[in-house]
Amino acid sequence: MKGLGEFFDRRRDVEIVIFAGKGGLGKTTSSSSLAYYMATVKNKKTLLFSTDPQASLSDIFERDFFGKGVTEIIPNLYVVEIDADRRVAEYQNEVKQKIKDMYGLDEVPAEIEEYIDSTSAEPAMYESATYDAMAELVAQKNFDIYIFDMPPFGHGVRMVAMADILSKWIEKITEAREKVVEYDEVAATLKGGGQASEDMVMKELLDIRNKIKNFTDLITDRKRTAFFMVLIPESMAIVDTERALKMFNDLGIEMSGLVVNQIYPVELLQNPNLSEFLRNRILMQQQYLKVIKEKFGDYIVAAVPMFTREPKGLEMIKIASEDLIHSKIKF
Amino acid sequence: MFWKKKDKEKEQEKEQGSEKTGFKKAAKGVLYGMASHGHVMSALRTRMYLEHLFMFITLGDMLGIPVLPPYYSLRILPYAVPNIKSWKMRVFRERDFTDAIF
Amino acid sequence: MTSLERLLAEKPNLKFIFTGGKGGVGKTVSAAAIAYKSTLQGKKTLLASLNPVHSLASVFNQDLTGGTIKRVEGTSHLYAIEVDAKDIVERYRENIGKRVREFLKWSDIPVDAGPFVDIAVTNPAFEESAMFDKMMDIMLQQGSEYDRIVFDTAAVANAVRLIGLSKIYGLWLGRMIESRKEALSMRVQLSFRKEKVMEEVKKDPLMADLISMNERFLKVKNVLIDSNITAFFFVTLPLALPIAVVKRFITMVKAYDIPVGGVIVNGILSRETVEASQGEEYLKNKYEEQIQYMRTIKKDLGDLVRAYIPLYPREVVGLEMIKKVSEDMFSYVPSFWNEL
Amino acid sequence: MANYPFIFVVFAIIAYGIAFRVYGKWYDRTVWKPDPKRTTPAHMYMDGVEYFPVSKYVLWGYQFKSIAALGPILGPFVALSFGWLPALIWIILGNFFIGWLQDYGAIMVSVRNEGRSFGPISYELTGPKGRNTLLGFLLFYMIIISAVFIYLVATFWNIFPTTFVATLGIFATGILAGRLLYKYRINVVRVTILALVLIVVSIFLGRLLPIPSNFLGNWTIAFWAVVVCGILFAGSILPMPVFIQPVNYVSFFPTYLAIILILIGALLSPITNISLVQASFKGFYPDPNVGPLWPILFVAIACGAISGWHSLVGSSTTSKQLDIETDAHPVGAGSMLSEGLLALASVSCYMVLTNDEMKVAAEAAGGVRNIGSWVYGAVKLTSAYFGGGEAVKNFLTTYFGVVLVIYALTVQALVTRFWRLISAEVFGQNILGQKYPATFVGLLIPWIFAITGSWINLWLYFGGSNQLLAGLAIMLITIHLARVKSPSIYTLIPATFMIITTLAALLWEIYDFTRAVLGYLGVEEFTKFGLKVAGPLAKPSPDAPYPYPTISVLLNSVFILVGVMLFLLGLRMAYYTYKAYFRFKAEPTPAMARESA
Repeated sequence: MKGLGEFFDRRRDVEIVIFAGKGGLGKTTSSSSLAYYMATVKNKKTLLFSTDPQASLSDIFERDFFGKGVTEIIPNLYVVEIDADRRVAEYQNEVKQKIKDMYGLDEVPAEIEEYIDSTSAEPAMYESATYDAMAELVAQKNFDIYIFDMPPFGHGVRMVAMADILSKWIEKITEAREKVVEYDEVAATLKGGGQASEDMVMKELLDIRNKIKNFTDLITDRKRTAFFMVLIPESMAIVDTERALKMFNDLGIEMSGLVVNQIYPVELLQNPNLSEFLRNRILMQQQYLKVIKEKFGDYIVAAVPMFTREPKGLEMIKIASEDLIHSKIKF
Repeated sequence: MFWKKKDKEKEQEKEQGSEKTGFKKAAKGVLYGMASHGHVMSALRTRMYLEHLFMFITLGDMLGIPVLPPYYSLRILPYAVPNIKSWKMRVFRERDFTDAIF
Repeated sequence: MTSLERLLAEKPNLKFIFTGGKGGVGKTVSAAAIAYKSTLQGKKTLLASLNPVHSLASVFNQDLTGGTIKRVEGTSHLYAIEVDAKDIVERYRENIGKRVREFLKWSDIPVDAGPFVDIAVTNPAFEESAMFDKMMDIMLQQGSEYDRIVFDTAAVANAVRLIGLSKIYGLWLGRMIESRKEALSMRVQLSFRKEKVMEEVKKDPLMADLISMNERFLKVKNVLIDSNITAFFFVTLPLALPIAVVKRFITMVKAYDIPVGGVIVNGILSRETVEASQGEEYLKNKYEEQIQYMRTIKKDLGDLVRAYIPLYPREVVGLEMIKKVSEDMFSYVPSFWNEL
Repeated sequence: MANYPFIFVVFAIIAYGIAFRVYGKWYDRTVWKPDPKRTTPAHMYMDGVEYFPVSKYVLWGYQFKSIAALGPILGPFVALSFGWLPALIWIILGNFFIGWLQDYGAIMVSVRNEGRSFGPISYELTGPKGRNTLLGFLLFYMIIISAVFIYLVATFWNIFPTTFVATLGIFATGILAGRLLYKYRINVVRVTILALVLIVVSIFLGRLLPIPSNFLGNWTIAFWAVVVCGILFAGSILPMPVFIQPVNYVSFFPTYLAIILILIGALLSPITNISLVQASFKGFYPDPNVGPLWPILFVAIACGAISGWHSLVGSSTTSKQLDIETDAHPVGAGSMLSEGLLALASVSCYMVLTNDEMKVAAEAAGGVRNIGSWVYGAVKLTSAYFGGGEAVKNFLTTYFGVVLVIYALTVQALVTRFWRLISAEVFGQNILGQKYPATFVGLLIPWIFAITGSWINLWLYFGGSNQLLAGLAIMLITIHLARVKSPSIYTLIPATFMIITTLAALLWEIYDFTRAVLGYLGVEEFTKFGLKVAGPLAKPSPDAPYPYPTISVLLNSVFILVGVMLFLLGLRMAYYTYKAYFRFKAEPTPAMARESA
């Protein structure tokens, strides 16, 4: 095991890093650590993006930037935590403003306004807004590397499923629109020349499609995207990881590597005074580490020890990143 | 045409502009009416149904049909605003088989 | 005795219990333990997982998959279900497909409408509201069958959405009903066969669906906000992030008028364990850190804390461990708690 | 001079001129009072798809194209039995007093009723039962039209051996043009020019590859009818833009050129010295197989004088696109009167043939009556001014032959599709209401009818139901007028005349089939009437027995049944219309109605 440092030395083309895993396994710590390393050691302009609506990044960096846009933490390290509710609200206002501008109205017709407002009641709006924010940021190409901290499993799978569905949706809808436009043109042709004027809806759709397509292409490109799963040496985590792995695979996303977190150093066992409690836990972990090795073998890129304290604040992240980048644990 | 007010205006202007050449216009009109009008209408009608389908899957919940419109439907909404009423009318008008002969 | 036990004793009618919290804090385990405890009190109990990715089967180490209610082996009357909303999604899909076909009755379009219908209904939101639908189903249908139903909701975001749906769903249904009403009145207005169309409109299956959904929803909502019947428990670890999440979560749930049952603190390292280890760095540091966080918990959540689950030397898997957790939840109080 | 087709045209122009300018203007002022300031549905409901204003020229062209089809061309041949004078009089007077009033009235009724088409209007004026009756009536009407057209096309392919390949060529051209226009969006003028070239090539190709008449003996027509059904099936199932529309488009050019050529031929007849050689009058009951002049003549000549189909066209699309109300008169009345002109030119095609020439035509048709005569007459009229060489005549024969085929096929493709839509309405979720089964049944029944070969009777059923529909349409117009308290007598009389005449004609046809069946079953006074069957069902020689007597008798019985159904449904609809008429007539003037008038 050589740690994530070695991985990124090998894979210099990677622009996007995604961390996924069940909750509470240290995804946020891992992504923060990697971002810190990329920004400070590798001197890459790094964006750390949390798609987890729990605002964990704010907690970990001990600074509130939830919903406050891209924030620079230290030189080269930027963090953003999307407040999806706010983003949906902004989006709705944009749409309203556009309607007002387009038709020179002072107010959006009540019926339309009501419709727009009520869309926030739709369950998928939230994820879509987050996804759109991700796609948008990547499309702007302001950073060298993007690190995404995915929400817990079910949610993470949904997030990726969303990407899949949204891109299918936009493909289909564009196709439907193409047919409409086609018949516009047919009617114009049949009328004897004259070109049908440009279809604004189509323009809008193509714009969306490009954005989504670029992003989907990027995150499914194995060269430019690294997809890590995080787990801990416990049976449930292993079962769930396997299950999630299958789901991600079904969605066309292949795992690049596995990060094993929260490992008690096996050396502790040599201490004759070790408490029964810890001994048991370490023995259990060792047992599951074996299983992990059997099941995932070459995928394992880093093994990170159990921290004696919850990693919080830049200092701790710096220390944690050492363990992630140069994995010292052997198993 | 749906979505396309400007087109229509242009057409009307064109028609008004050619008012002077009466006979030529009449002959052209008759020929167009005989040869192409039905054809063009059929294309427009096909377009209409395609558009119904399009609107249905993007803004179908406006008709009280629980198609949850994805996030991006809202981006299309501004363009649809002036036509929503006529769209609804067309969708809800009871059609008779005698409407569908041609 | 923990205050959880007192709470359950005070509220004999408490029928619906939900557990929520940040990912990995032990929601499923807590739910399972509460459910198990209920069976010991002679209550026929159903444990339902609403997770998009279920873990009941792995917690009990039994085959509980398949989306049907199964009895948990080794218990007298504990039943479990990993809820699957596929059939509801399928029904939505059929319903909408039918609408589209009806609506394109006279048309000759040069495309196959099928894939478009698929896309229109392939929306993650469908699955989410379908899951909510299923939850309502369980509450309404199994409510009379079981004395208690414990729902294991998904990680915090999902749970908020799911519970939040009670409000969102209501708004959404309200709007749908409004739109449908308008649509139907337009149909009547634009028809030439008024009587016939009026008849059809009266029998509109979509409207009937929406109305029955709304009725169901209102019933469920009334139950959901009744603190004698429903309680929502939050599980946390003595760590900064989960605590922050629980605090945020409580505010949200309160906004939806859902009664908060209390907080369960999981993964507590007992003073006794630390003392027995003769000052091992790991445990010592962890313990010190934990005391800090427990202080925060006591200060911020105080009376809301209803139960404590110790950190076990091994993972909680299998019925035996659940039994153990269940016992601890209703008896264990860390010795340092009162000193904080 | 009096003996040339020329006089037909001149007569028509004068008579129709008066109808349009004098009677029409007066009628307009008295009854409809069109107001250019009143908002038409085209403006009120403008959506750019169904409702949008179109110039009267375009609309005239569209309306004319939609109504002028096979009816005015083929109908008059039955009239041959009575001589040309009755036909001439009926086409002129019928159109003068009845025909255009219906077309114009249908558009106006629809315009004044929010652009609704006849289904909803019948519902509003005669109630749900009225509309349902109309629906049932149309269902049978469609079967009959289909049988007629399928039979015609099959027969034309058989009579004119060079037309089959030419037809295929033109259809292929249509589909190709459709691809070029729809898929590649090539300029319509270029595509049209290419299509015209390919059509000419198709006709030559048809001449190169003739398919011999009767190559399958008695089964030839049945075989060709299957081929026709195959094409129609495809036409009805495939999306309109793929098949029907582009084929219709390219077909327009040869078919309308044919009309122009015949009109020129008729006008030039004094110069080319082609005269009317058929008798002007042959008697009131010259042929027991055809029937008496009244009511038969009035249903035999369908579209030239009056046709129910037109009211469907006018109320379905034209009324939704009328720019101003005053356009309705030139569009509705104008196109109907023009069609009368076309019918008369067509009649002259039959009348210029000598009996010998008729015989040739009849023999080519395998002994069937003079169905192919029109082509021979058209060739005679036109080749006269084209130089008249054999090569020209041969080319023109294929040309006019294929024009007939295309007319029939393109209209029938629409009819088959329409049948499918009506089936969906009538049978709903039932299997018969579904796309493929409905189309299949809608072709199978007509196919069976078609191959029995009782062509005259089929045509008269068609004419009968078509004219009956016209009568009912005029009744609907009359009811509307009564409701809004406008003078209704000018349509009530023609409507009554048409309804009585057509019901009588249907009765005659029922009687005709009944006596055939009774005769076969041995009722003595009818034994001289043979069963009305042809092709494989016909007697191989006059003395031989019928090869499939049971089937033949059964089919004739089915024809009786169809006739009875048409009669009963027509009668029922007539009952509802008169009931509604008298109800509205008796009502005191309602304020609302006065306003909407």
